[in-house]
Amino acid sequence: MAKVHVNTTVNGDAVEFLCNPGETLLDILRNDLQLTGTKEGCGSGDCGACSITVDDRLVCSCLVLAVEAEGKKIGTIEGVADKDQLNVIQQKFLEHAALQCGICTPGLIVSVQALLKENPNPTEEQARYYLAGNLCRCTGYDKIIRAVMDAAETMRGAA
Amino acid sequence: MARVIFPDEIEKLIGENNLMVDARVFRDVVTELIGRYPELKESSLDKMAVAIDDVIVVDPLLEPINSDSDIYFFHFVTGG
Amino acid sequence: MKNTNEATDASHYKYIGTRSIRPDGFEKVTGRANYGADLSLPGMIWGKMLRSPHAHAMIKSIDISKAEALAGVMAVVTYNDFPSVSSEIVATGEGTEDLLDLARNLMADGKVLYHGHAILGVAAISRQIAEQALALIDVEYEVLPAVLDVRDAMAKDAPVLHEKMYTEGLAETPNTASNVASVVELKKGDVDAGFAQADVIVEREFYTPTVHQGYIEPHACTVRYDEHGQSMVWCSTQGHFDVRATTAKLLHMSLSKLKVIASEIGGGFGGKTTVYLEPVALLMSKKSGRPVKMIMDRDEVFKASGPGSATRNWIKIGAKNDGTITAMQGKLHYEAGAFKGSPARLGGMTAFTPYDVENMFVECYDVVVNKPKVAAYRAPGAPQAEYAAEMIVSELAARLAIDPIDFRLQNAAKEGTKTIYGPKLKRVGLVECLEAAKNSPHYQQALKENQGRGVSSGFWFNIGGSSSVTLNMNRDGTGTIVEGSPDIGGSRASMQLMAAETLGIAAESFKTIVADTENIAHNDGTGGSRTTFATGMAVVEAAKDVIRQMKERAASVWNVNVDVIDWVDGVAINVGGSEKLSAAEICATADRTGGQISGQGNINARGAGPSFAVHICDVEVDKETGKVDVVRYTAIQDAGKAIHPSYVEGQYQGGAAQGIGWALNEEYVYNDKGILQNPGFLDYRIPLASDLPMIETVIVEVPNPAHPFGVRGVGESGIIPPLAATAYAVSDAINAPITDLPCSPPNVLAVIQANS
Amino acid sequence: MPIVDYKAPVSVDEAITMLADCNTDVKVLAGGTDLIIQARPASSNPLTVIDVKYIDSMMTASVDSDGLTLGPAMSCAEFTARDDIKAIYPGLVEAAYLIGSTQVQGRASVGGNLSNASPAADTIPPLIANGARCVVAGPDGERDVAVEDFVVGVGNNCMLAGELLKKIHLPLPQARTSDAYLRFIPRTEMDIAVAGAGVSITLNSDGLCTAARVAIGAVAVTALLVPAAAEALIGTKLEDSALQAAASAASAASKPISDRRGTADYRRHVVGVLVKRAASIAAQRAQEK
Repeated sequence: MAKVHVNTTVNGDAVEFLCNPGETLLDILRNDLQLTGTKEGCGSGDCGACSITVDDRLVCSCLVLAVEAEGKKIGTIEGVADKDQLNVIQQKFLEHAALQCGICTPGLIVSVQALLKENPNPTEEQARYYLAGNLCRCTGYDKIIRAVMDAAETMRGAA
Repeated sequence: MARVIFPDEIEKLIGENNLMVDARVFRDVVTELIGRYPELKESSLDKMAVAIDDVIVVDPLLEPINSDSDIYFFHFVTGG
Repeated sequence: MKNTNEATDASHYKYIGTRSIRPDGFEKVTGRANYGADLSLPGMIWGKMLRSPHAHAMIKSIDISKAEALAGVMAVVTYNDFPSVSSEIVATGEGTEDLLDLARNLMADGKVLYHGHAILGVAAISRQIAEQALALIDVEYEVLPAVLDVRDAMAKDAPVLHEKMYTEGLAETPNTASNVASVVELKKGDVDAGFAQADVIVEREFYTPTVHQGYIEPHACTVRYDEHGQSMVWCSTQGHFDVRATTAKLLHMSLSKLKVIASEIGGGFGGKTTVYLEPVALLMSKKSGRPVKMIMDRDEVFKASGPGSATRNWIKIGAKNDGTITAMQGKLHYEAGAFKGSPARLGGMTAFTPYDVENMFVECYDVVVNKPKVAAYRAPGAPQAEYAAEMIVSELAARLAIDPIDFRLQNAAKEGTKTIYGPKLKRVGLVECLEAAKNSPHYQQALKENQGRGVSSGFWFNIGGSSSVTLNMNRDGTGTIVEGSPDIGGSRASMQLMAAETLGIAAESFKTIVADTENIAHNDGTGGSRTTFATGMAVVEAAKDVIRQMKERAASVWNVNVDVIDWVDGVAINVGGSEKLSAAEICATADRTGGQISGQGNINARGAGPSFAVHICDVEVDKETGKVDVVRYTAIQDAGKAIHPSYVEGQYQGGAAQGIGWALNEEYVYNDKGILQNPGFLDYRIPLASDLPMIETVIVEVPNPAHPFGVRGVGESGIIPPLAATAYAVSDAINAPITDLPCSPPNVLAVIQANS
Repeated sequence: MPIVDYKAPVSVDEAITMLADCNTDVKVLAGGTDLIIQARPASSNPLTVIDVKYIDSMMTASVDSDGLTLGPAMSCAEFTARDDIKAIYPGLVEAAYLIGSTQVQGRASVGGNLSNASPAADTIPPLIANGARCVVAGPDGERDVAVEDFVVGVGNNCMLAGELLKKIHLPLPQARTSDAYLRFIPRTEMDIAVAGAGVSITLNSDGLCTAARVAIGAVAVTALLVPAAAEALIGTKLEDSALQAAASAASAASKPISDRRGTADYRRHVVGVLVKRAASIAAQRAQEK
């Protein structure tokens, strides 16, 4: 089986890789590009730990073929902070203790970033439904939602 | 004399649910018990939790025992 | 023994009780933190397990020839590759376990005992080739009837899982094998006499299904076997010293030849206290000469890690008309899964502990069935038994027309209450929690149509155990706290705060690291809510050791007796003079005064931190569909002293959410052949962000006399009350008794229809 | 991995040629949220996937006097953001919104949901209720199939080897007509429907129901159009008795199974409840038009 050569952009960097036609983008990100911030929790799109953006659209990278990345713009957790400067969402997650074990955190932060881009002023209910695909087993979501609402407010204030 | 109180599984083995022993430290208690009931040597006595005067101690040896101490053996408690 | 650790006055704390940013936070919000699946090594290959498609079967033959012939396959290992294993009780993260059972759970020995039971391991140059190789292995089975419930397992002619297992704890030694591993009785007073005094008696049998911890990170490890030097295991675990002990024992290695590194851990809740992959991965590494990585797929996690026991528990409670409970009795049946060792007895020890009642009696049955061997799950054994007990307590209060909180207050356990397992409780905070519940805005709020309310208490022990901490001071007066308790929920921050408080040095001056098995002495695992309690105590010891050394150094600099040195806010003061030396100054010159400064705290923590919780749950039921929505929820719990209040609240909220999931929708669904029907997050339905309201919390602080700062373990009690609080709320809303969990829509609708 | 080849045509004709020329099993890849999981087992046959997302007509939607013409591979996220479509077919848009998480919405499509032909597919009942038709293109030209005939069994549609779902077309509803879709799941999100009901209602100026279509999902091997339920509504003002009669007709028409998501009895009961509630919502919307 011939490998496919793919040219893409990851967090603003031009990247090329070889993949099997059936390999998922998640596997390539983690195993070939060493971007292990994107986590695998289920492999079936049910947990959201592998959330990334493809051309600014939020997706589960376990449900995207790596070959589909050709010519696209990929965004992962590694691209959220500006060097060592945390993004407001990341900062609010820390301030609100919105993570315990932290395995769902990268996927959640990528999702929250997508949420606030689409809807800078979500209601609590809108935030909860938008994030329903990001499972967290530690927090009961309370502090996550507080962090999201606070981040939204701060970002609106800064805008 | 300190009083030693056993759980059900030890009671079934030795036919007693409590005993009086003379002991200064916990090691004396175990020595005394196994001396009186050699079958306890094969039991899980050393895998059990112990409460000495209501303070729970896991895997004690040199804990001091008072003349009026109550010593409970009970199932080792773990957690998740 | 007199306890010298008197709790200090909380108002004097400078660092403890603040909501500092966790020291490992930056890595975790940027994706830089490395979890179980995140380590790759040069030359590494990938391992996968072949798993049984049957629930109960004899393995007639295994043909691995086609798999071995597949290009890229590097090693195949089976049970026979273990060095000789004999029956021996070993301490694992879950307490004790028979080594033989552990080995047979890692890879089946001639017989598979549940759907998903591992049979052999294959390692290949890619995950895909390893999976292809598994598809090429032919196993011939003789399928046996499956036993899937305690009732079936205890039936007269039930198929027996283990031909050599005889029930322990019977008055007469049995001569036939049984699926009942043991029967244990716990008693206090005389229940018959107690029931004779009762005016009202309620009894029911309750069912709780098999549930999973549901951690989002699957089990994973990367290992390298090195015959001559140092073998290495990197894995996601709650207790890397336990992984080392168990793995070394199974593979006949000395502890010094095996290094286990705890990766960051993506949730555990008790489920990562034992081994499923590591010894097999090491065998494959040995055989192939390559590092081996293994990651469970999500379906493997559900099928073949250690879920929480399904139970059938009968409870009977009697009370007088004035509200005094006179007797409490229970008969508890816990599924252990394929090998003995359910937490039935812990159920018995906890079921009635929130109550100061003279007469109690519980029988606990540990029963094997053709399901995966259960593991610890957050307060293992307690939620199931306390669920049943609390449902009856609430029903009894309703029958007596007494407010359910008043009824609980009237009978509440307190300091001096003798427990069913023996010792008396020390100072505990149940009464304070119940009072806080009664006074909460939530409890004052009126219910609307189709809504119901439930209240429940919960108790867990929180035992200490072995913890070792080294506090290395740097030349600039900052320090590294070296601990060996994997940080599963923010405990590095708590360690930092306790060190800061003890030393009087700012919390940011300390970095907390979780060291591997070579860099710190033994630590029991992160479990039993022991970390902040016991490892925290070790941090305090290590910090005190540093203070002692600092004072000595200051004394030697000033050429005075150490007795005249005081330590205040991180500064040594000569009481007799005016000299002061800060920690930074002492550290900077430490080489001149005797070498670098490093404190040690290696302890076996005495005592326990019993924590009681009281939860209030309001639900709304759609009576046409049976669907339940939680509309308001409050979790109240005694933390003793909240070192980091945010992470304490987080434990309460997380426990509540897991318990709500257990009450409403979570369950393993097996077909009649014992094949698991829902091994994934799609159909094993854990709560989503959109399923829950905000979870209000009240931190009650009744200091624990056994801890220097009054800490009680807070991780576990919070999962206990949600089951009965939620289920009773449903019962209240539909005006019909609920006995079986989950309160899923079909189950609730069936109760509504049966009672209309 | 069983997916051994990936092709990305830019026109329907090119896609049809590729489908015909393939020497392995072949599947059309739209969002892939079902396909990538289904193709994963190591034991499955080698598979070629044809990614149709580079074909413009597969990815766009237009509304005109004829109704809605929908590119089958357009993502649900894009579809549900279209206010012009939502104004006319709110029930269908709701159904598309219910498929999976936000992440899945970013990939999944109405055409994929339809072609995958799950009995529990959310968009199929409202497509049927709206009288939607499929345009299927193949080497021998095009054919036009009603949605209720497109799906033929669990995971099976009527397309032959080499055929492609090229378009989905919904007629423009009559005046005072609207639709609704409701599904029942145990949680609030992320579940597969235990039962679903899509209802389209037309009212006259007196509020009398003059036309109705009722389709139910997850209660038989395929979604079912239930004329008896519609007849129970037509000629009424959707009083409780009429709604109850429609519910009973839907329950009677259902042929559910028991599985991990619900028992047959439960599904039979709940599908009736959903028909009742969806009909009320659709009528309310029709009234407001």
